[in-house]
Amino acid sequence: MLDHILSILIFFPALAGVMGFMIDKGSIRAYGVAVAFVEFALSLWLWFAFDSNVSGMQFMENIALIPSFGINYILGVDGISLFIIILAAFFTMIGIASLTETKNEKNMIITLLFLEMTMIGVFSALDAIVFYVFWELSLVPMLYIIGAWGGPMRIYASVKFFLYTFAGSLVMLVGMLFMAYFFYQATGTWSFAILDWYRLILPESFQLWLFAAFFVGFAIKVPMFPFHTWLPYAHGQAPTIGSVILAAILLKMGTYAFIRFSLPLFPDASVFFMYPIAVIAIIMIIYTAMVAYAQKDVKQVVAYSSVSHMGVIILGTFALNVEGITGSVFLMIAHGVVSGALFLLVGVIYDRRHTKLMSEFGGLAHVMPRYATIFGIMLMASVGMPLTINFVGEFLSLLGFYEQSHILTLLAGIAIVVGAIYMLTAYKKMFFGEVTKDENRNLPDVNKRELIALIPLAIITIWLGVYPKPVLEPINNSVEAVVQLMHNKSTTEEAKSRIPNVSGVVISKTSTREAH
Amino acid sequence: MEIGLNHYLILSTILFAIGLVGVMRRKNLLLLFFATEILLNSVNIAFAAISHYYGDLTGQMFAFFVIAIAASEIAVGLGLLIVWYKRHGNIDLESMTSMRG
Amino acid sequence: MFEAVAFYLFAFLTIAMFFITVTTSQALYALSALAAGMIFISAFFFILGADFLGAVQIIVYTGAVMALYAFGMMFFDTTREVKEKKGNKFIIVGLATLCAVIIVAIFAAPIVSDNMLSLYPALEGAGNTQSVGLVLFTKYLIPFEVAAIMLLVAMVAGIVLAGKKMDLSLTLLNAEEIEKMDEEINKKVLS
Amino acid sequence: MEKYLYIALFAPLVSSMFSALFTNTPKKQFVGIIASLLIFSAFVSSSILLTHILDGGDIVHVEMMTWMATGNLYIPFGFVVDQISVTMMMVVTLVSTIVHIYSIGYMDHDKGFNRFFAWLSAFVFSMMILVMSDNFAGLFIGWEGVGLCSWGLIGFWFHKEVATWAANEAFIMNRIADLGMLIGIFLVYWNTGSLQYDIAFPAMAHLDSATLTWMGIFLFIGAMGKSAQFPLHTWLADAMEGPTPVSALIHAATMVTAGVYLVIRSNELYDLIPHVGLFIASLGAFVALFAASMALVNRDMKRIIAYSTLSQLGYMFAAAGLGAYWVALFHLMAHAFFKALLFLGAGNVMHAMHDELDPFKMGGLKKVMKGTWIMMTIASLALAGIFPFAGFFSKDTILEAAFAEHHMVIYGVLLFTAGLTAFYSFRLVALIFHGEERYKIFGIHPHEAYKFMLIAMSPLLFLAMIAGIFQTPFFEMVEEILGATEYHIHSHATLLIMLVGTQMFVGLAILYAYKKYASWSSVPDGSSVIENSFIYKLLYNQYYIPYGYEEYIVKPYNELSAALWEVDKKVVDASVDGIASIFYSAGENTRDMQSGNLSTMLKWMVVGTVVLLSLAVVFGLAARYSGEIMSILSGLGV
Repeated sequence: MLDHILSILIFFPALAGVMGFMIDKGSIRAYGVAVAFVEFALSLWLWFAFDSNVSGMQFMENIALIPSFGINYILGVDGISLFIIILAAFFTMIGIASLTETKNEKNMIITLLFLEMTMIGVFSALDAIVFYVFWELSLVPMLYIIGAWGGPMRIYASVKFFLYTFAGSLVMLVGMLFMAYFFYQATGTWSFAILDWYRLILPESFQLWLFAAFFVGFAIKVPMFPFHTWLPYAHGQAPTIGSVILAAILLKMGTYAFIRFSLPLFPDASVFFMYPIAVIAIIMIIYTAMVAYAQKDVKQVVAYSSVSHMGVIILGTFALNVEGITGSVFLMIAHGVVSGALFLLVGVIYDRRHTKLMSEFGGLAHVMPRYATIFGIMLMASVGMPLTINFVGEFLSLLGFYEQSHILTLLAGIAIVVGAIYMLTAYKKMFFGEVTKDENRNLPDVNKRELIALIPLAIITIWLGVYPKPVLEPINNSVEAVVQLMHNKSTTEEAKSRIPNVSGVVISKTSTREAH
Repeated sequence: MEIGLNHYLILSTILFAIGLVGVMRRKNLLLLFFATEILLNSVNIAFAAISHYYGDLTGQMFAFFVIAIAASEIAVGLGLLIVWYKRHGNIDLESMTSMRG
Repeated sequence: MFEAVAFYLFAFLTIAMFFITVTTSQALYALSALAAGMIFISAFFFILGADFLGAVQIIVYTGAVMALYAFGMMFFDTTREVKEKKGNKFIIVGLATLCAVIIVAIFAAPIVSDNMLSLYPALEGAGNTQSVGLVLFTKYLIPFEVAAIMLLVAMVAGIVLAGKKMDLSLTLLNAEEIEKMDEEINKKVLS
Repeated sequence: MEKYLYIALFAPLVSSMFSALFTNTPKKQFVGIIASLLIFSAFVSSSILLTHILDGGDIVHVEMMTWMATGNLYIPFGFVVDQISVTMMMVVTLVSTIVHIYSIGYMDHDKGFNRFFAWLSAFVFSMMILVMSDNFAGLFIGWEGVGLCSWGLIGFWFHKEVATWAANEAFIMNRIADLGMLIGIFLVYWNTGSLQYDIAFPAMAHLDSATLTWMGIFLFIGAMGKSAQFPLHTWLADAMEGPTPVSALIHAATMVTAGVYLVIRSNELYDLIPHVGLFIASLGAFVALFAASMALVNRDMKRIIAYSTLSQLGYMFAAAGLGAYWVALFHLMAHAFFKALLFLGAGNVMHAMHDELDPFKMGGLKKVMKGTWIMMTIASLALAGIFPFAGFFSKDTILEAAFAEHHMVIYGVLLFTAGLTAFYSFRLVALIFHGEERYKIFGIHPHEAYKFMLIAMSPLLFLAMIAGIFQTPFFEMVEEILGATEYHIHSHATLLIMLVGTQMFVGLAILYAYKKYASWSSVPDGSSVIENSFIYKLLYNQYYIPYGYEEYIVKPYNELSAALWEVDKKVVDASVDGIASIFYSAGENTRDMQSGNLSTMLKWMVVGTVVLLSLAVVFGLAARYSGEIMSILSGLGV
């Protein structure tokens, strides 16, 4: 079973989703939770069985689909993707568990299970076509979730979301086809397997164009400035669960793809584009943070903060060294947990008051102390308080990029200031002061169902902040392999000097001190 | 003066053009059908001529199949026309605007 | 020489007939001209040595298809003048001419015509019925069968589409029943 | 010894978590008592560690577990108890124990009693991490942790708008400085390859001076924020919105001294870059004077003490910048004692006066609050540096250090500030405890604080009086790690003149303050000549700096944010929508083609055929004559 655990992970929720059509409306929720729990347990088993000392792919599966064109169903997982898969399973589980009363609950749960399939598929696919298929498929359930359960402008938001990301990924597809064609030219055989592509060394001019093609697809998904405007609409209109999954997992596809495709395939182009992308990332960080500060709607604040944090992830990715990339992968997980939790928290208050405007709140700390506490923890995680999960990722990302550019890191570091500004202001508006609105006086505090979702997130936030090693170590090993690959593949002098040679450095992680 | 393939091709083209004129200006569907017949026949000439000059029967085969397709097209097309006529009392193109985008 | 005369003669006739077909305002004229044009086209086939095709042309087009059209026209009110569309005739003719000129230009272009003529000289004996049969029932057997099935399907479709209420005969119905039927038809039309 | 280290470190955490369990329940007296006991146990452990160090024992160094390890980066949770950190631990645990006990009384009637202890103990824990960590990352954990707790405690009464505003201001301003700190940490890592003190500092000796300068500057920026140095000082005065025990613990004794601690901890770095040290010293001297000047006219009791804290932090930085690290650390310790005492005394007064803060509305309180009066007077004497109280030993040494190092401007400024310090301290004491009982106008009936609160304060009183005798043992303890020189003016006569002169100057300032304010009888209403003078207004409005920040930073930031949001909607998003609408309108305009009229469609079909055929011709020609076309194009220079 372990040989096919990835396939099982991918298709179990989909099959269960199909079966879900036959389940009675009343018991669909229990069914959904059960399925998601089994899936999550499987993903934990995957982690358990995962050998964190191996840097390469594990649990590989390979089934030929169209052998003449080298399209195969190849799956595999390494330290980079492992935790995002677990995160996807985890968020689907708590998402379904904490689902508040919605119309057509059955459809929602089945859609979520399908979405889970596509998400895990994206993160475990090692064939470009399979990857692309899952990548595009993931749009459909999300489109449905926003379009069917969203706010008043849901159609606009969902269509915008779909077209935007779809347009980007088409360019990416063209890039993939060209890549396969170049591979064919070089070797005489067709292959869409990413691991095969890794071995291909392209001349720099080709790399630049292909990098750009892939970049468009990924950048829109991330979303990077100036392609970010679909996100606030999508978040603003999506139901809570949609926002949670979107922020926690779907956005990570873009940054994950940067590490899976752009960096190892085009090391020279990555170095070439490092500064422009870093500048975009910094614009993202500061600009969206300021826009977030101007928002009146708390969900938009969280949405823009999402973009801002994604900027740090991008920056860490393009640090092109082990510290930065490890940090950015870790920050993906961290941001997933924290922003997912923040969206859940916004959903909690939205369920009670049916508004997200901060001016409608005020003094909530008096009426909902537990809610305020959990929100406070997540707020502090979001602003990057040490010993919370976000700090580890942010610290490592910025630390990594500092090697490349001092002044840009200084600018990017403004994130921790502006982040604090909008988050604290939002918190102050919502929770502090006297209770001014009568409607707020008798709001019930978070109930058990919401706590089921929020408490584990809070625990993870602190736990991985204090002890990130179990997650950081596998990521680190895989990232070292990626960086080494990039160093070996790079052709230009600049790239050789920018990308460190990992194997040449004695890894001093297990110093003598740790022995005792 | 030797009649070459080009002659036939030009003839075919002229007939095709005439057919196109008919297709474009006819409003009555029945007469439009006539025009399509002209188009098909013009192509048939080209096929037969090419077949002849290349010494390959494939062209004739194609013409043959074209004829078969034309025949079935007319059978179905006329049937549809009759149904339409029964419904609407005319077979004017102008009345068929339900496909308006 | 004889071939050239025949070609030009039939070319002129075909073009004239088809021209009448697309320009006349009388449906019957159009039908007659079309039938004549078909026959003239078969002449080309004979000139080209495609005897079987010529025969088929006459039988299928002039025989079957024209008969079908003739029957079809009985359903429609064909006595009145056909109204033509208003619109710029120059555009229509211009477009068609342009299309034709381009095609001719392509074929007449040295690169295309050279390739065509220099490669294959005409072969004697090709196109007789026997060889057609040989090819048709060996190489093109499956398309042939498919075409047959298609024709069958088309026939069935034609009957089904056109033949609704064919079991009723106006001559056998009395006046009231006919009126009732008319009303029903009208209702359908209105709805 | 490791056992005691862990107790000292984690007892506050346990205390915090225990109290946090009861945050949603009504006040429970035992929460405060247990929290105090746990902090006391941390104090006892620290004392044991201190005796261990004093006895010449080894430095206690433990590595608890790995925190972050990736690439070449390796950051453990490592803790070290050496001479510096044990001093800080003593200060922190002692003051916090006292503040905890005091708070049981002070927060007696507060709804958030349990929550208060959770935050307060969390603060102690963060502070312990800060001072005990053996690497910069751990320091940063504590650094941010104290910032967080300070945010929670300043905004403790979160229903008050000003309190939450001040909390956010403090947090954000600290964040600005933390950015500098973070950059400093990055610099340390990429240049020395480690964040461990014992690896990084020795490695610094081999670096070039430009890198070291930047390192020193960025780390000092971090220190500036935490220690509220100019220009990041405004949060400290506003932070006085928090409960008074918080002011005593965080904003006087411990957290604000973290910056000084950082500079002292990085002494090996700053020794290598004396020019940065001189800048630090100059800034310190400037802040000392600057803050003291604002304290002269302020009419808010707590703010006056806050400015005095700021001024004293300036002294510490001046000492640290001049390389007299041990003097800075000693003054830090002594200052913690008497300043905490002063704040707690002020807390008593506030309680008595029903949260009235204007000393002009008090007066004559010594009759009803004898204990507090004595304590505050002695604390003020210590602050002013009168022999034989604690301040005399610590502050005078700073002056001596400045003199000995031949920085006469700094010396002069610091000396002058000493006079100002004495003046404003006794202005406060005189206004509160002497003169007419002006509070009667406002119908307030003051009463003395609980006995046990006064008893809890007494250790501080004791230390404020006798801390001076620790100077020599302290010096002996820290000299090996801080490589200190004893600052002695070589000529005894000069020393004597200096000492006596300083004492007389300070004494005169005190007498002048008493003379002017001890018999004050009215509440100023803003009409007197002095209140309308330019200098008074300037000082009273804190040099208009908060106003300037509000006007030139906060408001533009708000406006810029709003403008950027508009940009986001109207430019970035609209351009995307514009592309979409081009397609949309193109479709809208071309839908006429699809009129549903078959003959129109047929016409379009023919048009399409013509276009395709033409393209075929064009491409055919292009393919045929590609060579010629290329040559023509190249001839045109394309």
